[in-house]
Amino acid sequence: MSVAVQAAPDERLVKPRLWDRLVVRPEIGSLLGALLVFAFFSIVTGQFLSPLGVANWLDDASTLGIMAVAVAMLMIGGEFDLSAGVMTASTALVTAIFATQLGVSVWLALVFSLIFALAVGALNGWLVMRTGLPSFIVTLGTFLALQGLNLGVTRLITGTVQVSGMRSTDGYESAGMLFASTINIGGTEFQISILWWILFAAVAAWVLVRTRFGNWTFAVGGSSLSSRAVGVPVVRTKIMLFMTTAFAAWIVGSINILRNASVQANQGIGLEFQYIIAAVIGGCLLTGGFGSAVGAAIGALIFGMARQGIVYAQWNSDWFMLFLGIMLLAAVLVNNTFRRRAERVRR
Amino acid sequence: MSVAVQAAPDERLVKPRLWDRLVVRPEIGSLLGALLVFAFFSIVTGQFLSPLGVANWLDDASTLGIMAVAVAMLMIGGEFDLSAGVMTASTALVTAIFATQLGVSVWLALVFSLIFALAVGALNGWLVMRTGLPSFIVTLGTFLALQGLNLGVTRLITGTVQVSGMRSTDGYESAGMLFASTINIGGTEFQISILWWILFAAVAAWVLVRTRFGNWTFAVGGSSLSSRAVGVPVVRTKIMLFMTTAFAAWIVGSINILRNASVQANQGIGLEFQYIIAAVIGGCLLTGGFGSAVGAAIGALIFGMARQGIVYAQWNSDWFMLFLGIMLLAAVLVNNTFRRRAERVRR
Amino acid sequence: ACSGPQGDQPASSGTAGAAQPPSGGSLRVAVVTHGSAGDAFWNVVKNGAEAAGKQLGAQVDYKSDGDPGAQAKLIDNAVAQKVDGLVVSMANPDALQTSIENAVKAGIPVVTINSGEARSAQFGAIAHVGQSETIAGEGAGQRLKAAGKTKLLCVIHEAGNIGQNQRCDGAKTTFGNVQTLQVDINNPTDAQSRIKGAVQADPAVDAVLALNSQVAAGAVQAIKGAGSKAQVATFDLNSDVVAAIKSGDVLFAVDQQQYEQGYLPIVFLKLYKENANTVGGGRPVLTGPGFVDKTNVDTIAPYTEKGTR
Amino acid sequence: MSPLIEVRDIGKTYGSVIALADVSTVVNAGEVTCVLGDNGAGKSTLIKILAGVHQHDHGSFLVEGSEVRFSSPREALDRGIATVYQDLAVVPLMSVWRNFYLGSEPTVGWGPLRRLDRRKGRETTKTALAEMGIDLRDVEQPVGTLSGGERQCVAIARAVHFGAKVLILDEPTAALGVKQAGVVLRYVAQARDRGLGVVLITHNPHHAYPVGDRFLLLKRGRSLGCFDKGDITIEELTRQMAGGAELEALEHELRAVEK
Amino acid sequence: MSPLIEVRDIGKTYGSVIALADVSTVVNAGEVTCVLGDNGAGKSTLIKILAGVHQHDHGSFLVEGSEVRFSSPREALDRGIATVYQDLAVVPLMSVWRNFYLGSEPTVGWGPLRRLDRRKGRETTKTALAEMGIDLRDVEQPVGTLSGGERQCVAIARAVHFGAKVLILDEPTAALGVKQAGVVLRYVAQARDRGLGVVLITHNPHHAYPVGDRFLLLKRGRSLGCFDKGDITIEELTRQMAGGAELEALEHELRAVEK
Ligand SMILES: Nc1ncnc2c1ncn2[C@@H]1O[C@H](COP(=O)(O)OP(=O)(O)OP(=O)(O)O)[C@@H](O)[C@H]1O
Ligand SMILES: Nc1ncnc2c1ncn2[C@@H]1O[C@H](COP(=O)(O)OP(=O)(O)OP(=O)(O)O)[C@@H](O)[C@H]1O
Ligand SMILES: [Mg+2]
Ligand SMILES: [Mg+2]
Repeated sequence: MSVAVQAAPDERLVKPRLWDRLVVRPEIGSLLGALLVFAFFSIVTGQFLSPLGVANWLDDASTLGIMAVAVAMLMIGGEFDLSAGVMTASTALVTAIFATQLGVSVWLALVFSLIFALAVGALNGWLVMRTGLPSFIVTLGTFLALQGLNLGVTRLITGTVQVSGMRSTDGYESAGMLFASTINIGGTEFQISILWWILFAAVAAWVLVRTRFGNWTFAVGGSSLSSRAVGVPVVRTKIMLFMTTAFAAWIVGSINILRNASVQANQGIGLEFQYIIAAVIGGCLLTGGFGSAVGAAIGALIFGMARQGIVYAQWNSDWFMLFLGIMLLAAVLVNNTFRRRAERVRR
Repeated sequence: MSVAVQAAPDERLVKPRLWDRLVVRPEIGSLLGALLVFAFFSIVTGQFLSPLGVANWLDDASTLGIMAVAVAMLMIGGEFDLSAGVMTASTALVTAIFATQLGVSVWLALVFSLIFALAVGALNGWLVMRTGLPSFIVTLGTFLALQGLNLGVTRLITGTVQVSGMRSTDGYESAGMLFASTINIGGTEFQISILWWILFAAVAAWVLVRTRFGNWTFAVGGSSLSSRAVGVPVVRTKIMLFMTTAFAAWIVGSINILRNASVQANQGIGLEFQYIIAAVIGGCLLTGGFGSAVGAAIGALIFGMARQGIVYAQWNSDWFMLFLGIMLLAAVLVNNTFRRRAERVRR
Repeated sequence: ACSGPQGDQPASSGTAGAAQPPSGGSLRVAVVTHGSAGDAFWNVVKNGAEAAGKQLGAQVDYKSDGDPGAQAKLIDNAVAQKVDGLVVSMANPDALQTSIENAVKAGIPVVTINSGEARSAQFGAIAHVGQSETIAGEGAGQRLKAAGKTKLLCVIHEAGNIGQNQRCDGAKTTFGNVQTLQVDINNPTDAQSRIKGAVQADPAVDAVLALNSQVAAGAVQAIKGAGSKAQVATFDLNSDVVAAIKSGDVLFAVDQQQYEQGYLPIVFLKLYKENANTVGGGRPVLTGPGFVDKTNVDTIAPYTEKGTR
Repeated sequence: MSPLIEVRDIGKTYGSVIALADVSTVVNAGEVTCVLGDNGAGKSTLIKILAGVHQHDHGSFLVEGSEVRFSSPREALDRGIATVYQDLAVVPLMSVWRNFYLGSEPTVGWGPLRRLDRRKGRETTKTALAEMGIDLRDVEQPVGTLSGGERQCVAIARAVHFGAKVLILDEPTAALGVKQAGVVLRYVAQARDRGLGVVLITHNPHHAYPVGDRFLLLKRGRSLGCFDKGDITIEELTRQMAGGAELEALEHELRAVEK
Repeated sequence: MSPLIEVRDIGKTYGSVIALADVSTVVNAGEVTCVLGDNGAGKSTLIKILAGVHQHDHGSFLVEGSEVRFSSPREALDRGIATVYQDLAVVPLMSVWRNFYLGSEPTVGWGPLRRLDRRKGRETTKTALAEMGIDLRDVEQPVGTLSGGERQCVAIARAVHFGAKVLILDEPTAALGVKQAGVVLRYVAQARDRGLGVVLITHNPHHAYPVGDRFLLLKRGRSLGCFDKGDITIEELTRQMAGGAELEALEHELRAVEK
């Protein structure tokens, strides 16, 4: 039977080209955008391509990228998480408060903050599914609440707006190896966060495309009613996605606290939109059901390269945002024609 | 023929109740939320209900409300405008720079900034329609670009990051009458911005529900492909909506500059999300095609009451955001059951 | 409808009950600043005001918003609450003019703090406590110049914040060769990377002026990472900066002693209310700038921990 | 007199997919042109070109003798071409009567006070649907809450109401009950008798044959020919629609079904 | 032996709309139960209750003799009830084979390395669709780019593939060509012969009568009765479906159409 199916080339197809196959991949646009930005800054600045320069913009892209990948997964699943930005500060604060104020070992503190993060993520997901409210509103609530808690609790415990003194805590060195060490490649120190970013993006890409959970993610984002009708566990899938985002926030929070050894209570505010932006640049649809983890990682890379490239180019920093805006628009316009193709099937 | 249609009550209907009719209106939820917040602060604080208190929170809600209504219209039309927040600063800056630095009369400066605003709005709309990119990305570009321009141009022209000295310009008094005067009602000064807010919301509500343009707005947001197929001028409608948002930003910018007599280059950043939030609280769907202008105005009212109410209640400002988050979630949860009803038909 | 008699004693019945001090006549003071929530500098101001409140039996209510319009609304709000005294930071005097004048008209004594000393008396404030950001910046510039530096990178962590711009501008007037860099305080990785990139791109930079202690910590690491010889100076303190000063990574920290900017106005308002005293005679009361460097860091370190320096 | 619509060797590709190639047909006033063919044969693609939703890549498309290339459905509507799309083109969240009038809203008043004539909108909608045998409880209810057939009727009633010269119907009877399907066929006949040109797509030869004057047969994007009613019998039509030679097998199967 | 599915006096309201009231029927193994009725009669509402998409407000619903109340379609699927919905329940942006297997994905590997068996997914999908006469160019193309009938076939092929005890089909032949409709009816007959219970909704009495064993007639949400095949002729069925007394007028109209 299946022999008959493997027919000769279909006469209804223009000859299949590699180009056409590539072009429907959601991340192709962002890849071209990234190449554009890369080429541009490699030419106009001297240090951008130096090992130190590369390490620098990779580092900047890495923490953004880890979050962008998680947020992209959530967005493919049809939801937003506005609390993702502050969560990176909240997890860092929980770790820091446990380690410096209550004197537990850093490792134990990390476990506590992980539990905290997963709980908040599950709460977000549960509230969204339970109340039927848009996740934009629900996570806005948790965003504001966490922001208040970060400041309130920090001031209550320390009297200042930051928690510092991690360096003298128990287990700082060993935990730091995992989250904040650097790797020497050819004389240049690369942050380990870059590895985390690559790892996270690779796992996410694999999960999205190759596993059942990934299939469900696309489905619940594409049409949650249809998915439910064919037996996809919609509630469980979405809650898991929220928890994934929280987990990513924990990784980033841990990287930040162990690297900087201190954390300020208002950290992370506003970053949630950078995550969403990186994901959208990477080819995710805001309406859900379409996108890619690799694309989001590349979106973060564009962001990081543009941000640092402008510094290397020594353009007047008053106009920083103007350059960034133009850079982003240019990068995104490159993939315009490609994106169009995918959009045609949107309803 | 039409006599036969006016049949006796349909046996397939449970007896029609006023309640059921009310409940499908998008703004009903936010109205209940507003009543809740109002009742809460009236009870826990003394000054919330005093004339001065009312004038205060109405004022806070008014500028937010004007923008929220415009953003809600845009959102019903299926698009976002992230540049709405900075636009309020940009228009104020244009007015201020023309009036204080180039010495033209305030009225003329206002005309220039209006032209500027409409041009940016049209550009946003044109780019979105032309490139087919999501408006989230395109207006993010203009958001960053305007942010950079605001800072760069201001520093270039004035050497500082603010433009001041409006009070000594030509026509300040008369223009101020229109945008920044106060109205004495029973001994309390109410800002004229409150009138603008009510007026703007009323006109928007009328346009949305009663006119052809309003019908098109709902249609392009609900399904832009279907609308196009039945002959709705999708491109024109969306560009007009972007221009409406820019126009609202001009009103708010004018109110701000004439009231404060100075403007800071980083003003307005981040407010775009407050507008979106107020619109969503007011019953707009993020996915477009559903919502109400009155709801958005009420959403802004909830925001204003909660924000100032917390100050009246003299709760510790460290926890401000926590209270605000809980307040918003509570207000939105009240309308949960009602919202559900409208959501059932979402696809 | 009553705007005549100063609403002193009858100040709304129910609310002030909580913190009633034994000494009778309670004082309710609203402190409205332009610092953003969670800003380290303004946190110390807040601690100062609250400490004074506790010691003097006054009820202090601290609120802040970086947007001048929103700050004006907070002042209006305080007027509506008929507080007994108002403390306002005036980064943007024009925008606050109407609101402050309304407060004065309503019979509320106003003390201005931090910046805006030139307009303070004009608006009817009874005193000004502060140290303009420009002067603080000038001091920092002078010191760096004295340390033999030739090119300075001034790191602004909130673009468009007028106070931070004044600091950098101040440094420019005394130092000369100053370049500014914008970073995002909420994103420490990005801030650090940008500083690193900036010193890499311009090896001539031999001094970095941070305007916040956390940015300073990031700057120290960035400079180490970039292998640059530049040295860091900063505004404000935290334990990391204290340690860095001890180890020589940070040259000095400008200390505006902003604790006093929170503390003193409460005292002044108390005196004004109970004894009709005013302070300064129309001139500002200056709180700084002080400098913390290797010589005095040990004395000051413990106070940093408490959040009062 | 030149035909209302004529297409010559028209073709359309979606990316690498050739959906339509070298198809020609005419639509005359007072005649019904039926487009028949298997699933995926390109029928909807053809009518989307006629309706201005897509543009053709090859060939030429003439309306009343002059070559056109509609850049939007609005232009087609303005030439009097009204369409019922297979996916209906309704906005689920909008009320029934607003969908009915979408794009051609009735207004009253003047200048800035020009507003929708809601009364007229509601009443006309209710009447038009009642005539099709759909007795709606409430024309204010969102189209998304209607049953599949009710939705289809809204789209058909709209096209019939606004169709001036040409009426295009893409599988209008697919979701309809026996009664409603009868009403739609009657509409088609009425429109034809009023002098409109009609393009009808259907999978039911028993619906197509009685009303059709010309039959365009498509298969895998290509034309199998365009027949006048006189040139083809209903049996031949059915045979062609089911794919010619394969009919034997199919008939066998269908017989098997009936045990 | 108790029937596979039995509903007794079942009812459902959407807000103030009574969509279904007092309907009873049974589905036995090896039998086809046809649900017939006008547009908006409540047919889809009934099958949505059977499939677990909605819950009933009145009456009782028994599966194999025990009363149930499915809180999600997953539960119905786990009891072997597979459904083709009228709106198809496909995810337009996902590829054909992923839609085919959605909710029941084949996996290989073990533990954290368990992953989709993409090869098997693609091949089975291609084969299943080819058997229905749909020869897809590419099972990786998004379902949203398929023609209406192709989409319908994906949904039907899926249900047939996963239906274990009961197969519910809501207007499966609506968008289908002659050939494909024949194949679907053959599937229905095959499923019945394999001992499955089938619920079939259609507007075409010529599709319903040959395969049906029992006919449930709905009108405006209420039951007009449930007839065994022996108790009703195809003419009577057609008359009932078209609304009884109104048939005279309709026949007249239909005749008028044919001129
Ligand atoms: N979500 C809903 N909200 C309100 N009313 C609804 C909803 N869904 C269906 N209805 C109404 O319930 C009635 C029955 O709908 P149903 O879809 O069951 O009809 P049907 O028999 O399947 O019709 P068709 O043959 O046209 O598919 C219809 O009149 C419809 O308007
Ligand atoms: N947007 C698109 N992108 C890619 N391919 C498409 C697109 N739209 C349609 N096609 C393909 O073009 C072919 C013709 O589609 P069309 O919708 O015209 O078929 P049809 O004859 O209307 O079929 P049906 O009877 O099932 O409605 C189909 O094989 C379909 O897969
Ligand atoms: Mg079709
Ligand atoms: Mg149905």
